[in-house]
Amino acid sequence: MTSVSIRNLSLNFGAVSVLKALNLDVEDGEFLVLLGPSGCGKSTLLNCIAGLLDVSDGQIFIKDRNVTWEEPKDRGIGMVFQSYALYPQMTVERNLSFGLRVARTPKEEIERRVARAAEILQIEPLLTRKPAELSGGQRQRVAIGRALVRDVDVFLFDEPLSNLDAKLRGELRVEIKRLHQRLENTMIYVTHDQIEAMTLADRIAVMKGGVIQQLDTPKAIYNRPVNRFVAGFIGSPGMNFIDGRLEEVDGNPWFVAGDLRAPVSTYPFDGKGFRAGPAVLGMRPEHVGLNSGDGWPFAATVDVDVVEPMGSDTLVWTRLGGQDFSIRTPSERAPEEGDTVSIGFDPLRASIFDVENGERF
Amino acid sequence: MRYGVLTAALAATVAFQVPQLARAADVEVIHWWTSGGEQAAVSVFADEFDKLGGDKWVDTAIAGGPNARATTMQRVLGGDAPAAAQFNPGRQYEELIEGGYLLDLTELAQKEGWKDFIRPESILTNACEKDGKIWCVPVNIHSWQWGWASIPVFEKSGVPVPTNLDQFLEEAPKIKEAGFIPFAIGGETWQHAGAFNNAVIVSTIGKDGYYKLFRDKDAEYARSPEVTKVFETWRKLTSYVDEGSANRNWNDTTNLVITDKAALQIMGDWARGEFAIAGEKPGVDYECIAGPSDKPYLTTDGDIFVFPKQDDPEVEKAQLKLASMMINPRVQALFNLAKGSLPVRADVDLELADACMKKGLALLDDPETVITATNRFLTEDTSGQINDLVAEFSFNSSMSVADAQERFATIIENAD
Amino acid sequence: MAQRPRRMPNIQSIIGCIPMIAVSVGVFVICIIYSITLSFTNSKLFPKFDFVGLMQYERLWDTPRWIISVQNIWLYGVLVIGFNLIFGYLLAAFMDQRIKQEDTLRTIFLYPFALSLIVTGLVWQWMLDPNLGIEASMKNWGFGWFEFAPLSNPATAIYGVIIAGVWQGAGVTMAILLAGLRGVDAEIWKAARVDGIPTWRTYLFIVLPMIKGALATAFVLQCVSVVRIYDLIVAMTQGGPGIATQMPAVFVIEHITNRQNAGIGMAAATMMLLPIIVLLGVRGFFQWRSARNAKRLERAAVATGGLS
Amino acid sequence: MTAATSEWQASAVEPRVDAGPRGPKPRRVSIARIGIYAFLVMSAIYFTIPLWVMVVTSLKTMPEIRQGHLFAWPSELTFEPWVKAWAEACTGRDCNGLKPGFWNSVKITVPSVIISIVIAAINGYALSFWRFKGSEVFFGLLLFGAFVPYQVVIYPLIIAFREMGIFATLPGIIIIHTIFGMPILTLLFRNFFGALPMELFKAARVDGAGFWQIFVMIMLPMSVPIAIVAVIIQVTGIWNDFLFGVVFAGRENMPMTVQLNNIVITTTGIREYNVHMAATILTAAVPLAIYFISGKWFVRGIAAGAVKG
Repeated sequence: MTSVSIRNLSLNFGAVSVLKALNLDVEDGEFLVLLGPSGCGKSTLLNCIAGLLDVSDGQIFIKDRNVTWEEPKDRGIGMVFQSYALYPQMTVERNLSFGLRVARTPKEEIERRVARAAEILQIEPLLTRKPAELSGGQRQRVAIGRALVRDVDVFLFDEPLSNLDAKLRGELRVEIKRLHQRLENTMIYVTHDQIEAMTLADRIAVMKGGVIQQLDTPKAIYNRPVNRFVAGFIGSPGMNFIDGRLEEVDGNPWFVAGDLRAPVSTYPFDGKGFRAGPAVLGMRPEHVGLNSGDGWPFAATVDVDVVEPMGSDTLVWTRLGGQDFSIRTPSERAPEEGDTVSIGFDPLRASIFDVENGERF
Repeated sequence: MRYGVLTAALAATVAFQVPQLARAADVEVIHWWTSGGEQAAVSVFADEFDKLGGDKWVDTAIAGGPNARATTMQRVLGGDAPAAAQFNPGRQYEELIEGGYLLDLTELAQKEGWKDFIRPESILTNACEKDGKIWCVPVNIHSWQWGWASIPVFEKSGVPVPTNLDQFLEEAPKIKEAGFIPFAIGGETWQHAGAFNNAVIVSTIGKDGYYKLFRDKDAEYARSPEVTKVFETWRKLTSYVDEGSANRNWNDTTNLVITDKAALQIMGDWARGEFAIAGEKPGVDYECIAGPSDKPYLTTDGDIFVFPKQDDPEVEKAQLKLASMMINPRVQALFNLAKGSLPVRADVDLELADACMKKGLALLDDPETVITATNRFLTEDTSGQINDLVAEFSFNSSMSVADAQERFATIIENAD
Repeated sequence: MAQRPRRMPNIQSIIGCIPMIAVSVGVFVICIIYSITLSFTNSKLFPKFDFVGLMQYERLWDTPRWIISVQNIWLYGVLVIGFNLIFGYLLAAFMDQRIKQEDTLRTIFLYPFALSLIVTGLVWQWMLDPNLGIEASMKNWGFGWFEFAPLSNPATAIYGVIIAGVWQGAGVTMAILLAGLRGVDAEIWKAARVDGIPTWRTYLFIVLPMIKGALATAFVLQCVSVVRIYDLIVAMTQGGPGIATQMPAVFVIEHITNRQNAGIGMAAATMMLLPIIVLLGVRGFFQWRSARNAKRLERAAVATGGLS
Repeated sequence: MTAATSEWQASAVEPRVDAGPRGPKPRRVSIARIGIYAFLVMSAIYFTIPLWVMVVTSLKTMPEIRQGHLFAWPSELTFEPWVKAWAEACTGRDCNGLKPGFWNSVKITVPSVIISIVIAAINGYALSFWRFKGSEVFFGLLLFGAFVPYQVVIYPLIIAFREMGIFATLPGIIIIHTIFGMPILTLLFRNFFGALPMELFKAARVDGAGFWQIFVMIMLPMSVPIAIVAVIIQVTGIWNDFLFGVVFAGRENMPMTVQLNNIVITTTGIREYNVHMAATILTAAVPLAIYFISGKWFVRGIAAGAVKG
């Protein structure tokens, strides 16, 4: 059963098209993350689902009901915002109950639901405080609680953790995941932080320019990005790209970049298949072998420019084919700056894209 | 007296709040009689009216004729006209008559036979009659052509009290030397234009010249050398003005003569009210010089009241009552004695009139020495332009006589 | 989806804005058009729609009093705004030097702004009275030569009004500019000190351009109050001596009431509106241009972004 | 605890003594500093003198005033002018002083302030969160109105008010103040609401609140600070108004400033400068009190109320 279903959704602000005939189905109980750079339309899409923005064209279904022109309160959604959006003059308790009071819910029912939400989020001691007296994490819990008390089908999160420091973000991330496991609600979560996306999502929709580029599980998106944009967006530091050509030599596909030539016959070609011509080879820093890659089809010798120790890993920066090239390696095996090292990689774990449109071969 | 007013005001408030109980009308009167002598006079009207019983005089006094008239006009324009409003006879309220905003007094005037006793008759026919109907009540006759001299100042300066302007101008330097202000005038533009238009023009170019300028609007004459002399005389006069003149109103200026600080003021006969209230005696403390000229003329200027139409018939009744009262012989006598002006009817007993008043009455009795005031010939717009010009000429010594005269002629030329 | 259902809350919003719509259209459009229309008629006290073309404007610019009013408002405007900005900035810069009594001083500099212009006018008229005011007092102290009675002389009267105008407005300018100074990034000061730039130079050449916004605010505030100047004249000089301190606003009010010539009054009012429209037009043009440039940039960004 | 320990450790270390200046920088009385203070003090005198003159003159007798010692403290204190100005000074035959004008000003100011602020708050709220087609155009017109000289619209307004029958009535003058307060107040509230996080509004909508519910329950309680600024702007502005009072208030509702001017330009006999000055101070008392009480809020009001460039 689909929980949220979007059909040909378009949104224009004047001449600017923000969402372009978008289609999306979210399964019941699924945790879907909308991921993309700022301005990609992910928050806009979330606001359309919430009913806070009027769409230009298309339909939105929630629980198989067409809610395209329903008021936000009638859609069975709850929403958590980046700035928490707590009403500053109300206590936590009144913040939680505001929606219920507006809907004229009976008093006992309000109390019951507030108590339950407070218990789930462990904010019972805070109920009489005002938002200004809370820490960032506590505020975000209250914001989640506000969606919780309304007993909604779909939770919408709009970058809920972006205003928190790194440590707290990690803690709350886990908490949101637990919450999802416990409630089993549908959750749609907007973020520009790929770690949140990777850790939380059942599926990720990577967006750019008002279009969903790829909708898939985190693993698939990491390993088999459908285009160069998705490949570059996911992963930190970003994927290394080498400009070159795909050529067919003796019936086998080869990648050629300057004087580097490598057979890529093991590459799956699970995109649009093989075609000779200009191409970009992409490989993640963590998939590059250091000093042990002699056996791999693609190999080179490079000079180490900069070494960045990051604790368990070390990032090694070199230059290859005139471009920056990074390699992630366990710290104990890291070279020194100025060393010359040999590198290699496995085509199975690489991606090759069309230069023209960036699509995966 | 003050408590009387307070009580009246209180009573008015009560009447205003509970109109069902007392079917009395409030008659709001806008006027500019705010100086000491004027207040005494207006109190005659107010007290007499209140004594008639029932209706109440509600006083709206606004200092300065132009300010008061502006308020009246604004309120007529805004549909909140007062029940009665003071004007100078002339064209100031022309548009109110034409627009049908005034109460028609013809019936009352006929019943009481105003035409039989108002003297001179022109004061009614010229000022209040239009298309055979009567629209206003004249209440007094004023003349602008008076010089008010402090006898002690002239004595201390060692010069005689002059009888004309030329003589005064010869004496002025001596007065200045003696430490007095030779010529006292205030800052309001109407003070300048009034003294200039009436006193200086009339005493310099006479009745005929005056009529040529204002009645016939003869621009060619306005450019003639005779009129040049008028401007020259005025320039000389204003060179003897003191520093504090800007911003001073007319009665504060009269006060300078009363307190023997200034020698001469040219001001209408209403100034006498100020002297009277200060206990000054004509011929002893001060002298009134008609003209100021050896061959004086007097304009029959004065004050009239119009009665803007009201919705409430009760107020209308009260308006007619007030109109009738204002012209009543006893009230006329009381009012004009206090005001220092002449009554508009001949049958008023003026035994109490002082020497100055008698001088004026004598002049008015001779039709040869009576002339019509400028207000009847000029619209408020035109006289306003003359006001501006004369005031600027008075204060701005860099403006040449020739320029001022040319601008004056242009205004006369364009007047409608 | 041909038919887009309307949402109810916007109707509520329109209902809530009825007063605003009524005022913006009724007063600031219809009334202004009405006034401008009347300026082409021969209206006296009451509005009359017999059109006389530009006659009222011709007469207006032939009226010495109007010419003087216009000269006065320029002189007054340039000097008062200039003085207020310079004096206000000096005060603000000096107040910025960690003055201990800052709060007291600010209270003193600013209180005139809380006063009615009627009050301001009356007080200064009284202080500048030659017989009882500053001049008399100085003479009493033995400075017989001292002369300071600008209001008595038509050539200097407008400067008397300017003294009162500066007294009333310099404090506000100071307050706005001081707020602007306090908003300047503290690191600018550190940088200037490290670079060895003298304080006064920093204030003049580095900080002044940085508080453009506050300057513009102070300037616009002063402009609006200058164009409207009426109360101060009524209380202080009544336009005198003679007509030496007449102002356009007084001219308009007097002609629509006492002088009973609404036609020329409205012509004068229209002339008063003109500089405002020009000012707003210029500002609107710059805004439009920067908006257009921003849009172009955005479009360019979208275009390049779409290709990569 | 840790901080205390480290401090103790630090003080335990014997500091090195080098040559050259140490300790707090010595206070230097530079010429520049003297100049700054001199300028500020001179300015302060320029700003205070009129207030001083008003106060001392209002406490002097007329004979003493005529001696021309403008700045001197009265040799013989009298409070008579104050009594006279408040309750006895005359304009024409009415000798009630400024008292009725004071109450008229209160009658005009209180409702005008409340109504204009409520309307402006609704405008600002709608313009920030509930834009509808044309709302920005109306707002633009309103802003234009902030610059329009009043004289341009007074004549048509007199005529319009006559047609509506509210010329020279209390509701009339209240409407006038509401109209002319609207541009600046709407701008004020729009800027305030515009600076609030949009998400707050979205959250309330998701919670199911409508236009008026969000306004009353969420926005109004939050706008107390800006409302205080608005009250200060409006109370001083309306109290100090002269032009509208003289034209639109009508005889019954003549505000204090108009009455003050009438009292001052009306003279019977001698000009009572001491009474005039007392009347002037009385008229200025309310805005001055607001100014001194509100302090920094007033400054904020000016900065906020100033039309943004």
